[in-house]
Amino acid sequence: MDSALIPRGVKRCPLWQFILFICVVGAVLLWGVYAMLLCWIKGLNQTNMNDYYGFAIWIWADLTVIAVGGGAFFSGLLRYIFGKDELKSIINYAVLIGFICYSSALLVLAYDIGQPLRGWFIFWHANVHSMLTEVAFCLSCYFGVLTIEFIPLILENRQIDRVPFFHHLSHNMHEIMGVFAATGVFLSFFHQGSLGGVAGVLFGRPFAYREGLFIWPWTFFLFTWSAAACGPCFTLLITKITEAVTRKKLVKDDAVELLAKISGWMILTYIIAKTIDTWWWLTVTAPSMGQTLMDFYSNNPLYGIWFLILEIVICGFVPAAILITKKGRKNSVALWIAVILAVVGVCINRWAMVLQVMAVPVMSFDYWAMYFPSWQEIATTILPVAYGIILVGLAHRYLPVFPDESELNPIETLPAEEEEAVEPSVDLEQELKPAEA
Amino acid sequence: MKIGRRSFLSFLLGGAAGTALSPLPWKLMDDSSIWTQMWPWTPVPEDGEASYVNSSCTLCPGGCGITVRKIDDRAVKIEGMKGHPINNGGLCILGLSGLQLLYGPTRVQTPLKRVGKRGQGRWEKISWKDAVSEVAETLGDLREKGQSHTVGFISGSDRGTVPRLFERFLTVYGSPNLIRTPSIIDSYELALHLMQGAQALPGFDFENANFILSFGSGIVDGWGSPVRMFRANSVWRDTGVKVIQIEPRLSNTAAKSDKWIPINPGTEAALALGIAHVIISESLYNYNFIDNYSSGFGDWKRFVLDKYGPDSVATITGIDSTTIIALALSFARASKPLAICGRGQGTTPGSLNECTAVHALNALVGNINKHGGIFAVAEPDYINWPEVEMDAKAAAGMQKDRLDDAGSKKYPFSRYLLNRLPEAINSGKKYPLETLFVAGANPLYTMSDSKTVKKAFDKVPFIVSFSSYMDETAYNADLILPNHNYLERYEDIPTPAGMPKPVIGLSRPVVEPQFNTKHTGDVIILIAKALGGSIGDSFAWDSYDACLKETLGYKWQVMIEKGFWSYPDFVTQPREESFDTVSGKFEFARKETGFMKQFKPVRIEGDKTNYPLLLIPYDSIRLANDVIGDPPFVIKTVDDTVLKGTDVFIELNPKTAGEQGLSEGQIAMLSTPVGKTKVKVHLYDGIMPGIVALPRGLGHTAYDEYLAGKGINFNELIGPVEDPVSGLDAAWGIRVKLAKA
Amino acid sequence: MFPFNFEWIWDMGHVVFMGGLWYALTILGIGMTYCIIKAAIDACRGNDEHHH
Amino acid sequence: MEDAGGEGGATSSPEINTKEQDKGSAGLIILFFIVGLFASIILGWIIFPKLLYSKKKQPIDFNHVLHMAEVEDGCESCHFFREDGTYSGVPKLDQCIDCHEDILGDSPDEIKFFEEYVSKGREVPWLVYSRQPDCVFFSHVAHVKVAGMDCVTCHGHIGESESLKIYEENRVTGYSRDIWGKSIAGFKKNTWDRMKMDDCAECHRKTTANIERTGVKTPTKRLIDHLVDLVSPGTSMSEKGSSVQTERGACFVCHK
Amino acid sequence: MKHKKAKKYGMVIDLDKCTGCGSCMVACMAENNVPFRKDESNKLLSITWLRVYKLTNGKPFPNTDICYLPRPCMHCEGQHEGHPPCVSVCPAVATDYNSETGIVSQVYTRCFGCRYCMASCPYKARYFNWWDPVWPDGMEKYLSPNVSPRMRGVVEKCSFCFHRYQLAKEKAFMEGRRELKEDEYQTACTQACPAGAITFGDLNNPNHAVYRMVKPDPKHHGRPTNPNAFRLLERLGTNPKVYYLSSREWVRRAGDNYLENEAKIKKTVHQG
Repeated sequence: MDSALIPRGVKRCPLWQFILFICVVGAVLLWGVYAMLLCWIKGLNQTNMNDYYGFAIWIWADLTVIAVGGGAFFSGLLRYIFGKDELKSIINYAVLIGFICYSSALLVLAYDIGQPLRGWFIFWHANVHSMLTEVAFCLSCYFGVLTIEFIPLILENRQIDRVPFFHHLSHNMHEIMGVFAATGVFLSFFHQGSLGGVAGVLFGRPFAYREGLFIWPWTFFLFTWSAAACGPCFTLLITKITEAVTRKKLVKDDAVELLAKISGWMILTYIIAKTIDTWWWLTVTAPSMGQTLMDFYSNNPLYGIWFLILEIVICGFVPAAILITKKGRKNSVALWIAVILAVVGVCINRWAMVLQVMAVPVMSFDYWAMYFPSWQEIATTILPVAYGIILVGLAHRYLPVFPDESELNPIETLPAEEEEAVEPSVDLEQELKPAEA
Repeated sequence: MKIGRRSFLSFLLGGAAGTALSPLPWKLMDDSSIWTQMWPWTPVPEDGEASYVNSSCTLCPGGCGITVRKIDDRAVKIEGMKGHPINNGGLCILGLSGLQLLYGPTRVQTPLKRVGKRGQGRWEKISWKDAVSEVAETLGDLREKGQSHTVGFISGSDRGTVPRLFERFLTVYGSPNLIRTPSIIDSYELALHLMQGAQALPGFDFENANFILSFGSGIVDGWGSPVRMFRANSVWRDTGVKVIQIEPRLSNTAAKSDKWIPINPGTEAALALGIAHVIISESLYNYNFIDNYSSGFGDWKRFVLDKYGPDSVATITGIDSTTIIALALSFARASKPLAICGRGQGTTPGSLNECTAVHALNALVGNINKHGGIFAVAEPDYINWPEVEMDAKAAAGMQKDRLDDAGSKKYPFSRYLLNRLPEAINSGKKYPLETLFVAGANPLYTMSDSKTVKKAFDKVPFIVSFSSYMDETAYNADLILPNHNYLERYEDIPTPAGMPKPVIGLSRPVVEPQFNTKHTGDVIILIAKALGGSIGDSFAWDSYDACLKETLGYKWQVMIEKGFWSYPDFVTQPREESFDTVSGKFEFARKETGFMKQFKPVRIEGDKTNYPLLLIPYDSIRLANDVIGDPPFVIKTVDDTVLKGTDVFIELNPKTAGEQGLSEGQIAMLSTPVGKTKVKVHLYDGIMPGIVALPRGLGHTAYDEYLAGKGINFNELIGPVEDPVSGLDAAWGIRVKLAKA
Repeated sequence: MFPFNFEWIWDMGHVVFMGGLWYALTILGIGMTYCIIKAAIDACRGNDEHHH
Repeated sequence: MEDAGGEGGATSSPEINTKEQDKGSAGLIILFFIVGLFASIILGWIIFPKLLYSKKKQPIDFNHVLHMAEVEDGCESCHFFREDGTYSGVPKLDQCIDCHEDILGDSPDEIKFFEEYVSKGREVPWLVYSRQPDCVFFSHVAHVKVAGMDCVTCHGHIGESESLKIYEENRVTGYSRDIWGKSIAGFKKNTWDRMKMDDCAECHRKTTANIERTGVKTPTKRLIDHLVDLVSPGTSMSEKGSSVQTERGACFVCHK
Repeated sequence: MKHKKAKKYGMVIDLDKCTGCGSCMVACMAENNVPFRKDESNKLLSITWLRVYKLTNGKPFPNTDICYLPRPCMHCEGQHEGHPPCVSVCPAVATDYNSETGIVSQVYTRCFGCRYCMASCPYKARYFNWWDPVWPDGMEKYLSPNVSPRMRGVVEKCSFCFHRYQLAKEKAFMEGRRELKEDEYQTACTQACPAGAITFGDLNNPNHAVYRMVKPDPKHHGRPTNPNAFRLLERLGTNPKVYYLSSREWVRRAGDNYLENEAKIKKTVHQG
């Protein structure tokens, strides 16, 4: 039915299936929306946050999606600035994922604040000394960049593309995409970093505090680095999942290969830096404030020393080791494990830098604060995921997200598969020839 | 069609562009944020002219001076009165939150008559006229039937004009049953009566004493006049006065003291006598006083020497003998030592033997009626009203002996024995109680063994409450005649407990009465007038205010200006004249009391086998446990190791908890011979093993949603234990058992 | 955010931070305007020689 | 299916003439764009302000000129300072009663004032044009007594008015239009045309007398300030204010 | 107008005198229109600008000892004048440091509730309005017009009763004075404390009691030179303006974090 909108030369599931799928995910989305409205109308008392736990799962989700969304700017950097053309095959998807991540991040921020109607104060009354201000500005600007990078893809929809203006617009945008990408990289570097700064500058919180360079604590650079390192892994992970779901090969191996290899080295370097940072913090910074390793990792149900080991060794060195070796990259199981570990690793890092910071007591007579999110918090945190899945679904169905898909999966018309989904798309092809030419 | 679609699209684009260029979105964005800054449902306090009114706080007998800040006609803040002899600027947590009582939801806003069953909380609003006439009729009928003596009156105090009006009323009406709510003051009055023959209040010269030996008195937990005690404590810190605190639990007072000596609960008297033993045997006592101003010392000396040697006392109290001796020596050697008693806030009288033993200690070192010692402070008699004309009925009524047996052959020395009233009513041996008035008291909450008390009250056909607030007693009354709140009325506040010099405070209206309430003094006058005859004649005043003004005479003006009246020319009478006993001396052991009977310890309820542990209450200044319950602000300050949600915590030594298999935060079933309840466990090293401590002041069933239903009322778990001599409630705790729940 | 905002101070922090920000925004702005205008012109000229 | 057919029909319509169509439609498209543009501009600039503010009449009219003639020391005769330095603002009823214990003259407002308020002892619910939101702490004494400012500077020539103007209330925020100012664009001719934070700031910036300054001024700084003043007048801080964040007057000076 | 020496208002709390009675907490709530709810037993949701902590020496019976420690906002001076942990992190300049009085302000109508300042405060002195403030019918009558009630969704904290400073100033101006006397500006908790344990004044003024009590060392951001005086978490370099006095070593030690077997309290100023 909607075949006219579906890209040429690719096969898509029948519409009813697609609609069914959208409905299922949509239901989850609505649940999240309901929770979101509760938080807006009734206030943040709907959450399990408290005066000790002012930052909680939302901020974590925020930092995380931005970290994993880092894949967009990094692959953008490689593709448009370093001219790695192999990535052509995956760059669109990277951008799409980035777009989803960043729009989600902005949404989360919108319900995380106590006075949403005053949200714009952060821009208008900006305090440039606050890391959060830097985050807000760069975040929203870079979201603009992603939108710009995403638009051409939309314009390439078969129907839209037929409008000359849009056709040319997308063409022109492709032409100067390098400039946009460069700007994006610039902005990303700062907001990824400032997200790290958010925790690093808290000199009242020995667990989070780090020395640094000029106004930037080391976490500033570590965050950018880790985003650049693990972001691509997330892109790969999502690609792999999409391939699994659609039961098709969508991206050329050399693209995956390259991305995996690069992020492998990034992760390795990152995790080494992280280790050094941790070591310095535990032997110099914290002791100068009268605290030691076990003050941060004991007498509480959750945050054991295992938390640190999991982050650095299992989710740091292990994936790095896999990805930098050709064997590891070639072995699809190993690759799966590696990207998953890498993504988990960055998630844990963000968790530690936000939630554990809140949990650790500073005053000697204070106590550990434990917290478990309320269903409203969980629902609103799942909301972006549902939204993302829907957007991916739509994009994949109607936009040429994977330029090499048709090449990788040539449509052989077997009588068994003579179905309406294919039928029209075939004869439409004939009709549309002139326009294509 | 395509054109239409595209054109429409561009129309929208144009619209968007134009809107962006107009103030609409930007102004709305700004205004919406301003709207959040002035949400109509967030109150905006009206500004106006600021003024200050001096008055006195009557929420407890402390008698602090307060200065109330007003904006136009609203009271916005209560502060301590600077330069006031008692509190000089400081104020306690309860006094500071008084405005929440004034404007709070617990106020009874108009006379209420019960409809439906008692305690059902269904009321009908009635006019003051009807209310007064209803009371007058009931009283009239009883009086006609010659049952005037079946009218009882429970009052929070028997001093000052208002309580004196009650007394006067009952006298002319013809009932002996005016009962004051009990406290440590009863025991002290009795001790002073027996040993010094004085009808007086104890006055402690804390500011000038230099060694304080406290037998469990919560000096900074609300004992006596709380703010005065806080100030005294700070003075001691500055001047290095030694404070020794003797009690089984590390209370705030113990923590502030120089030495905390844990003791087996209920053995304080023994320790006092043990100390006396050492002082005597070391002959460190004050010869001058003992030889010239005391009698019966010989007998007492023998009694102490052969019964209370350090070692035997050590076994009783659990304090090793060396400590006892050291304590005795330092006490005796101090130039101005002072021993005090009355556990916690002194809300229960305790057994007479403690009081006498401790008082004997003070006598031993000769600091009776002496600088830095303890004084017998006689009530300043500024209330001189014309004698009442009692008619036959009144006289007949007054002849009947009291329901509580105070002053009877059995308890000749006691004046009021409220703790005996429930039993008297329930047994019905004497005569029934037909009508009960309650003013300035909340017996249904404050009396121990709540179940029995409730049972007794149910037997009383007609209960009238004068409470300003919907407290437990008011809630179970038949008629509520709400008094003005303390910030809406005039009232004289006689010398607060423990003050060495008499002071009269004046409580005055700070704001107009907020509701349709009436001053209880006025109500009494109205009822009297309604009854007419000799009763009416005895209440010639047109109003209470008139009565008070007339009573205070020339003092009135000064009190209006300063807020209080202190006797500048007051001199403590020389010791020789101050003993009004038969011998004219201080009597260590008086025959009438059955020789040494007053030193015999009292056993408490429960047997060791079924109830292995001891339950004791503890008082906190953050938990008002008398007439007034905690206002929202005060309950807000209660720690989460005392109250969590609606669960109250018991304090338990980790060792004991271990034996009982209980851990922090665990729910346990606590049961005593009197009652049982669920509690949470809080492990506290600062409490003796084998002891369970539970806070007083929780477990209200009335008042507002901020207080009601939180924790449990200690009085539901303990019953009164009669002191053999005084008949007062001597219970200091009760045996208890814990079980996992 | 702008020099006329109450919070604005002419100091390094503001000049550098806001400078960088406005710089980025300008690039994006110019870039997009260029694309749109050029697209409009191309559309009118109706030349679609290029392929992608 | 048929829907698809429709689609197909639409999409598959011969491609040849699309260009002409585009050309023909182009003009129309631009026209529509302009229409939309102007419609919304008119809506935003003319209709919206009318909708935003509700107009309210004062309970009774008041003639300042008349009263000014009666009193000795101008505004402060009625709008006086209390002993504790606080400002009394709009007079309370009993203040008026000092003179108006019975009807003076026969103006309908006077009669209404007497019958509605004086005799009933009810306060007049004046609508205060210059009432600031609750979060604002404004010290009249600091401005009038210390800085010696003139009422007119902020309140305009209300003292010379013979009757009270209509009170306009912002329907969203619920406060007087005089705070934002008559001009929806926020332009102002006179110092009293607007009473927003920026207006306080503007004046405070001009007069250094208001806050004790800290920090010394170097020649280079002076130069920079000068340049800055050329670029955007009034935004430079000639000297640092007590606020560490803004280098202006600290927030608590005006906020509570 | 003549250049005037900046003030540095601070507080000294004598823990030997403090009895933990809670008067300061209530005086503060009453003075500052702090709301309350049906159940305030969850202290992580309970707004108490000034909270009294109960410290214990952790020793078993009978050597147990407890001490109460009232904790208002510390109004930190920060590692360098005017940079407390919370101020620079606020993205919208809703909280600020006043270099004239040394007071850290919080503007509720500017705050949009991101709670970053709460995360930055090691003393947990900042509180969030999770709920709309609601007073039972009629009780809003006692609200003070000098402190504006906070709306839901913003952060609030102790202001050293700054409105009292404002009112005192107005009175002084009316009397033609510019300077305030020591007793003209006192916080509500100071005034109410029945034990007289709290002292408030200008730490820059040698004539003020607070100065005499702690002898602040200007070379080290006012670190106390009185051996019995200490500040909470001295080592973080937050440089609070609230000082504590205690004659008990264990209490002083509880005021900061120390490494095991770090015998004597050595005061290291943390370099940021």
